[in-house]
Amino acid sequence: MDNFGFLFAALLVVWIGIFVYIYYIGQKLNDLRQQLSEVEIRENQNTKDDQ
Amino acid sequence: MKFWQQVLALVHKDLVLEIRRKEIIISMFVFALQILVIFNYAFDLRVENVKSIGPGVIWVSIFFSCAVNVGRTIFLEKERGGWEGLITAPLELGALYVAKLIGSILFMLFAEALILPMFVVLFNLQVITLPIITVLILGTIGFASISTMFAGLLASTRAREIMLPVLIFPILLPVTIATVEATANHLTGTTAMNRAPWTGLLIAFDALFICAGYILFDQVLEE
Amino acid sequence: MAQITATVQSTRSYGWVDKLSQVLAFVTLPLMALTLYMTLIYAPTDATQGDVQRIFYYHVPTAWNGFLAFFLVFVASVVYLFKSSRFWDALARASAEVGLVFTTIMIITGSLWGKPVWGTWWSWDPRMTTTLILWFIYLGYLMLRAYAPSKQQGARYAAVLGIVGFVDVPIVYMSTKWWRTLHPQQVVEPGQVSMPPEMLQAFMVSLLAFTLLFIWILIIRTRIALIEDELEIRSIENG
Amino acid sequence: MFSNKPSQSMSDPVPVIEAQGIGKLYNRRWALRNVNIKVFAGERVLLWGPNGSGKTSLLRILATLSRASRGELKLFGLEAIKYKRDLRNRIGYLGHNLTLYDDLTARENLNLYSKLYSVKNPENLYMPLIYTFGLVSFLDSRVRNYSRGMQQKLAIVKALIHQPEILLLDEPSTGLDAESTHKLEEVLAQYDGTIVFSSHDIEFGLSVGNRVLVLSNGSIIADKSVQEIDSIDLQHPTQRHKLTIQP
Repeated sequence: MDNFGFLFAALLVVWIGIFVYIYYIGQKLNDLRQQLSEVEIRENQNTKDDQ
Repeated sequence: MKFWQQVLALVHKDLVLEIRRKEIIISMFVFALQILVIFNYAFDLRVENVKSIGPGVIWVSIFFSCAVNVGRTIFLEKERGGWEGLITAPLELGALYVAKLIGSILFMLFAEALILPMFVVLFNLQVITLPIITVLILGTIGFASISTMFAGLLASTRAREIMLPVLIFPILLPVTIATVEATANHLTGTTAMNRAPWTGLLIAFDALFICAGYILFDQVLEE
Repeated sequence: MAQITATVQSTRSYGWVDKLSQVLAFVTLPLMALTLYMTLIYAPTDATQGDVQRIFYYHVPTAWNGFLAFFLVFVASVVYLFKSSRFWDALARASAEVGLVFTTIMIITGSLWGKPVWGTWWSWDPRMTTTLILWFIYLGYLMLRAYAPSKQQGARYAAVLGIVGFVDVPIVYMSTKWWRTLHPQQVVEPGQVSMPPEMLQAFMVSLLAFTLLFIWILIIRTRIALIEDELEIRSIENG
Repeated sequence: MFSNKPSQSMSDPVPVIEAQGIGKLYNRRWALRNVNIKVFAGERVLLWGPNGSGKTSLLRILATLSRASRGELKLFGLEAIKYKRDLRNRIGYLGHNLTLYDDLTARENLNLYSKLYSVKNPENLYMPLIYTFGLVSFLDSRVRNYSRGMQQKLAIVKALIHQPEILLLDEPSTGLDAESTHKLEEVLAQYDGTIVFSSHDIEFGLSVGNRVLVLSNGSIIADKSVQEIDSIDLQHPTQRHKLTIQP
């Protein structure tokens, strides 16, 4: 039975789908962490300024 | 007691407003009628196939026109009515939901009472029978229970007119299937043995989502 | 300034979550590799369906996790409506998105399996229809959040949809099942009744791998949602 | 940070309104920040401040119409969120949106709301007000045909229909002519509950109010009795040094 093509397509969908999604959320997490630490640094400076 | 007094006052108000504004029922009817005409040409309804396609045509036309129009009983309230006034009133939990539900059911039944005779006339198929009317009423209640809840939810949301059908059609799939199949069963005279318990399914759906709406509507009202 | 730190609880440590997701990553990635080996080489080729039967090792675990995700949306929505805490909302939001990804994969793989076996991409089988409806409901769920006038309102509205949508699932399933008995179709299920032990082992490994993968992704996604909330609150505080 | 001390001496130990640390997010900015207020029975509190200072947001939260993003609100000593349904019976609210149905007559509107508030014999309550505001000959015409000022007066009657203990009025004198404004002052003087209201009309505000809260950018920057304040101050609410009470 020659239906390997369908299996191959399905595997592509599964693996590429999952890896693209993981890559996407990984990037987003790094990006947000970066932003958060920037905000924190800024806030710490502000606190020093206040004192 | 107080609960039903409030519900009655709200339903009465909606009916009076509809009689004076004539905004919802008429557009429901005209919309449904136009879909009937479009379906006739899309599917070439003839004597041979009208019994198998007819039920779907009736229900799709009714559901589409109601999905477009039924949310307006609530949207209009937000736009130029007393939404805030109703929220600041000491309404009992869910009274507003029940009132809007009853209003929507009445509007839909009224529009259906106009559209069914038109269907009989245009397609020469007798659908005004007691079993089909029962299915119609149960289906309408189920449709209204969901659409009222989601119209409340969408009242202050962007793109609410589009979002209402997008949200309610998937949830209403059981109602669509049950009403179409039950109507078809009655038209083709399928023996009771071969029938799935569509009426039971509709009753269960109605009961479940009226309760859900009654409980959850409170969450929807707040800002 | 003191007011900001008191209210935002910024410096809350997520240390143990980081550890857990690291551990999960270390376990999941080799397990995924093992899954690849087990499902493609270790498990024997199915006699009747051929290679395409191997899709089943991926289709069913993604399906299971998709449903698990939507169950979590339901639970988190109920808790959120009672407690209004940001965490449960973030979990619901994350779970809906991850569930949508898994369900999309499941629908596509199911289709790719159906074409050679049933001869059709789509069969309106009750499970497929129910999945498709779920997919629509949770797509609507994410749209509803995007269109809501405020984040708080979006969270509450979405919670209502998360509850109603989930409660609807069994009814959708029943109705499509009864509908199918009236419109008979070919009945070949993706799973086999009697599976050789190698197939069963491959399936169990795959199920475990995908479930751990799901949990790992869900943790990351929930953290993203929480950080997003926090950044938004801070930008408002400071701006 | 700011004084919570009410400017009036009070007999009732439980404040009618007690807000602590109220914050409200609106369109990604704080419409209210850390608002603390205590209002005691019988006080008439004027909320004063420029557009966008948070007056409307505060009134909507006090009316339980919108939920504070942060902080706690107690009305009559009860948690507002928990007991909102019982509390709403005791609150009358008039917002920018008049919540009248324009295709109903004035009488139908009033009767609808009196049923929602379970008021018996509402005519006895609203007819005197209808006479005072000179609306009696329009009672059976649709609100659609009312002028803005008439609608405003009708909405005020509606807010009073269930004899609330707290009256929350957002710009009640909007659209009213001098005579009607004067009538409104009289009506509010006879009302024996607590009033919190906002106004841009300084004469009206100082004649009705006996305590002034000055809002700026979502915060209360001053809390004074009318005697302590002279109207020139209020013309420049941003001049903090004149208004802020030093602790």
